[in-house]
Amino acid sequence: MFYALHLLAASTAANPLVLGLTIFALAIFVGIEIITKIPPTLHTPLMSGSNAISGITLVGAVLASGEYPGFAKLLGFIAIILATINVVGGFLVTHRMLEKFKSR
Amino acid sequence: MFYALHLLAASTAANPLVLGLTIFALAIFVGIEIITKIPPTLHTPLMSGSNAISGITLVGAVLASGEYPGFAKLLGFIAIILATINVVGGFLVTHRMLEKFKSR
Amino acid sequence: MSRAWVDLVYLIAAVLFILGLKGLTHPRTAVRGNLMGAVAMLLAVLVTLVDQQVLGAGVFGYFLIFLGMAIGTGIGVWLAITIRLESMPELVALFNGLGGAASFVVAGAYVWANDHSGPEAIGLEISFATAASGLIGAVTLTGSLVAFAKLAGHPLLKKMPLIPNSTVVNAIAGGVTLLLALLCAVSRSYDLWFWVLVLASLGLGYCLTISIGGADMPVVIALLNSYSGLAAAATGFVLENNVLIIAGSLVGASGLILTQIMCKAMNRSLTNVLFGTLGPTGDTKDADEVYQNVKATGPDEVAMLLDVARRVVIVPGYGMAVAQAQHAVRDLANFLMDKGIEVEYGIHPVAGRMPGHMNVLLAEADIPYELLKEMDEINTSMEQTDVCLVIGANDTVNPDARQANSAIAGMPIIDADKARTCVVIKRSLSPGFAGIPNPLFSADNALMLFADGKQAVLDILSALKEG
Amino acid sequence: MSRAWVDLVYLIAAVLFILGLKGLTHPRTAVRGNLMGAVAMLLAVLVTLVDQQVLGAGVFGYFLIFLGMAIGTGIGVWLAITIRLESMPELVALFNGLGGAASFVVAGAYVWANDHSGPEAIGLEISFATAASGLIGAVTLTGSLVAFAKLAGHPLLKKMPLIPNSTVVNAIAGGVTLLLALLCAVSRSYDLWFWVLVLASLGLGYCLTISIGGADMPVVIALLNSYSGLAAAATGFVLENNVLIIAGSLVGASGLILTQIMCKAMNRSLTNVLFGTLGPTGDTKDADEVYQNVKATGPDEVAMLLDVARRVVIVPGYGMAVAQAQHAVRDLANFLMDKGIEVEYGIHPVAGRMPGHMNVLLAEADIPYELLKEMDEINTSMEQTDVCLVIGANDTVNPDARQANSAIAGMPIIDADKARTCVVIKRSLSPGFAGIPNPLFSADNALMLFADGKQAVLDILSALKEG
Ligand SMILES: NC(=O)c1ccc[n+]([C@@H]2O[C@H](COP(=O)([O-])OP(=O)(O)OC[C@H]3O[C@@H](n4cnc5c(N)ncnc54)[C@H](OP(=O)(O)O)[C@@H]3O)[C@@H](O)[C@H]2O)c1
Ligand SMILES: NC(=O)c1ccc[n+]([C@@H]2O[C@H](COP(=O)([O-])OP(=O)(O)OC[C@H]3O[C@@H](n4cnc5c(N)ncnc54)[C@H](OP(=O)(O)O)[C@@H]3O)[C@@H](O)[C@H]2O)c1
Repeated sequence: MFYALHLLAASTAANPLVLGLTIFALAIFVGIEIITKIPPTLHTPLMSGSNAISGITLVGAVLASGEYPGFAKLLGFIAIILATINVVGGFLVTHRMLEKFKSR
Repeated sequence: MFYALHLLAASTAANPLVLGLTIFALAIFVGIEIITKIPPTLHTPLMSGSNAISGITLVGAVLASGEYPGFAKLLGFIAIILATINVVGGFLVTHRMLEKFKSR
Repeated sequence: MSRAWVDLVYLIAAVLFILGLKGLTHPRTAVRGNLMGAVAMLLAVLVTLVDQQVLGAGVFGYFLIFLGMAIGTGIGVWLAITIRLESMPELVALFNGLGGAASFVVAGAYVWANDHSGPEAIGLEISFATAASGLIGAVTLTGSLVAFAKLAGHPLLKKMPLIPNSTVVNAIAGGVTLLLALLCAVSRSYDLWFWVLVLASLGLGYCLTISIGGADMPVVIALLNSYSGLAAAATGFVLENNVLIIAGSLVGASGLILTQIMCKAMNRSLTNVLFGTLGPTGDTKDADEVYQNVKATGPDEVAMLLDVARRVVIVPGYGMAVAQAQHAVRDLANFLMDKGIEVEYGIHPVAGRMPGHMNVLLAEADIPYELLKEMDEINTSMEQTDVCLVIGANDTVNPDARQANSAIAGMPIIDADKARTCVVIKRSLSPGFAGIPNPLFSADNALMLFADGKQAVLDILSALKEG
Repeated sequence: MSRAWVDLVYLIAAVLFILGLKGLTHPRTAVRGNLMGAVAMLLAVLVTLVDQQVLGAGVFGYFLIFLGMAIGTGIGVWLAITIRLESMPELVALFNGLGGAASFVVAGAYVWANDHSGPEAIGLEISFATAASGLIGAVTLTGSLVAFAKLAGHPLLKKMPLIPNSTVVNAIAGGVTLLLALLCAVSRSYDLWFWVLVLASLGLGYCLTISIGGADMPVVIALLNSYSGLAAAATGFVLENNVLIIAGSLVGASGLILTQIMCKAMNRSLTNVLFGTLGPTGDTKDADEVYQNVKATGPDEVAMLLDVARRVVIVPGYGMAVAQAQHAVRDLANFLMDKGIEVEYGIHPVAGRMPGHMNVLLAEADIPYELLKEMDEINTSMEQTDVCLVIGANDTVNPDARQANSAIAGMPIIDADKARTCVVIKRSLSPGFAGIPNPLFSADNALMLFADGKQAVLDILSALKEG
């Protein structure tokens, strides 16, 4: 009969680092291709808007604060404050700027 | 003491389907962004060149033919032939076309 | 090699594929781009050969693999070398079909191997992926073969049954096949079901394409190109192999965008191409009526016109490809330019039978691509043009497109009729792909030169040299 | 919620981030794009709140989370609402720093939590990621704070020690920190080492930025923007969280490209910006020598010139931002346009202190962006321009850039000197950012209007209304 066959894929688990790198590389390409299409007019909003996006660490901060005990929870709490300022402030200020562009 | 803490990430394995979808979505974006930048002059070579790339199933065919037993091995063998024609023919014919463009 | 290292090399291959496509964004870097793609493929295949799972294949296993590759390489090289550039669309269609076939065969191998190792061996997610791979791959195969046969004008095609009420039949076939795919996925792709699905999909591919007009085949090919990529991606989901997913998606996106571009250039929706009918509408004027006023001319007269022109625009179409007139056209243009006459080419996005068709032919004849102007650009200077030389183009210069009730209403055209004089070279008054008469041919400033494209150009050139 | 579902929502969020950025490619869709980004963020955060791992946090845990968010939202809203648009660069720098800080603090929390659950609890790969997160995040924090202080002209900055031999010191600091990061990674990020690394990186960030000229800060901010993204991505590797990786990489790419664009527009390399010195070279002409021939003018004369002009080009620069003259400029332009005079704006890519700085200010004053022309476009029509009104621009209109031995040699400029008459509004003959004299000011066709930008424009306008 057939020798023990596992699922081709499941037989050896994918390495998370390599997966991360794959996603990283693809996202960098997406970023480069899209950003080069953004006209100079919008470079300042782009800067503050992408800055707000970098506040995505907020997700990590929530995970840390929720899951970890003791001192790590406190660190998570601090990170939440910092990241939230970045996110909320960033999107809001970008919105304020872009509103000016929209009026026409 | 701290309650049993596994690695945040390793504690629940990532779902391969979702990972695949993530990579799929990113690659589609990369494709769209790059292809829209290709000038009409090069649309025929693009068609045959991307066609050659779709022969990447050759990798799957090699895996199937190498790993599987019996009838599946035969199927892998057939797939290898088909995919190789696609790959070799595709890249070669694209090269022939592009050579004409290069001369200047 | 361990999975992690193999995957890392796959990642490098994927990046090379992307950089290769980026290379195609400029003629200067295009050759390198294509080579990069080839290197990426080589890399991916080589690393697969030393993958843990393949290493156990033994001598016989490796023998099979190399044999398969050798056969495939032989056939591939032979096809690529013997093909004439004019037949490129057919060849791409054929390769497409083979790629789609390879995808569903691999999925089939996976199903067979895992199905026999016990029930429920295939996870639900993977089962959906195999069904997708079977469906898309098989549709791609027969669809591409039909497209190939139509473009090559294969005699066998005439014997094939046409499908009456094609829209209804297609809808039913499509519905049944989708249902089957769903069943197949939910039942975890048991071997038999999978092949039933493949058979049904093969039929579906045939049904969907057989009733599409031959001239719409380029759109179909681009779409099938997209499918072959998606089939590869689906197989990538089956094997949980990222390089398949990435490369497949890139191709999927590429085909989709080409399809879109072509549809836009013809001002038709994809649905209309796939399911609609193209042809004279009720309002179309009768050919006899349109062609009351046609003025024929000869090579000598055209040579005289060109001799005194300051600016000439050459508008090639499908007929130039048929006549293989590109080298003659280049010689004519060079002769004119040596005399100090300004010569440019006006390239319509869907002139010919595949996107960029004219560019490839003209590039083959060593015509600098700086001289090839896109439609919008050439149209701005058409009124300053003394002679517009239309060679085997028809629909792409049909001013009827400006009429709201025309069959090609709204399709952007090259304004050949706006030049001071317009000379049209074609063999007869027979219509182009859209099957409608062309009022340009009887315009006051138009002259018809009835001849084969290549011969006509050669005749004009010798008349010029003598004159 | 199970990991798979959470990850799926993360995927949706990632796609929304990408679509949001795509929205920013056009002013019309930009607001929606930004909102999409915000929705993506909300989605990602909401789904995290119901993630399995967070659900165990209990009432106190959730209280902390919501408290943190409330505090952060309060501060964020306050900062965003109270800031004047002119101070945008500072604010972006500040937010940047906070983002970087959040990244390394999360990595620190991870290290602390896992370090105490036994040796070797942290895999080598993750350990590298934590080190990267600590390094990049901390450099981003202090680097951004220095940039913030410099741009805001904070008095504290003057008391800060400048670093002698900065290149050497920077090299050593960089080397030591990198070594530390490597140690930290190989030793699997034991708690203490991680914080030592963070401390060193904080120092490094300070060293690297403190010696860069205040006017180069925009480039530095764009670069730090890129870093803050990379820090988030590194944290994503630590937590094996794909939405962090994707969003972080997008920001990383964005910052990098903005940096590149700015460097290109200044014709300087990034290394030159970061480590080089900018300033008069040996060959620079003396200001007194250059300015022998300066002709001053008043608002009335300028009003007369404008009154008879057919075409006026307004070239704003950093001085317009300082004087907050954008509303006055709009009123002047509207007045002229109502009189039938053609008015356009010439926008240099690095006018002002951040990319697109002028566009934001002019948009704030409701000036239609169709009137804002990029450098290359406006230069083609400069010779047909009767009056070029330069408001607070200096380096970006300095014809010295065309001289090979100039400190700004090769920097593309707006050809204000090629207009029939060029009126320059600034307060004095003092130099702009590059610190070199500007031969435009003493050109034959140039008139200087020495005044604050806003006041000068208002004076011209009232002179026009009276005249
Ligand atoms: N390029 C694409 O990607 C694409 C895709 C889908 C559809 N299409 C369709 O294809 C059409 C292309 O337009 P087109 O203007 O290039 O061509 P066309 O409208 O198809 O007309 C071609 C003309 O060439 C003439 N011809 C054929 N053989 C010739 C020869 N040996 N010497 C001289 N003339 C010859 C034919 O007239 P005679 O028989 O009288 O000589 C015919 O009228 C459009 O309708 C377009 O929508 C193109
Ligand atoms: N935009 C960016 O992204 C960016 C990034 C990095 C570097 N830079 C650099 O920044 C410079 C920008 O050039 P630029 O031409 O916009 O400006 P600039 O060369 O910096 O000159 C600004 C001028 O505005 C005048 N000014 C200041 N306050 C004023 C007021 N209240 N009213 C009227 N005039 C006033 C100043 O002269 P007075 O003091 O005599 O009034 C000064 O000469 C370039 O060198 C560029 O390389 C820009």
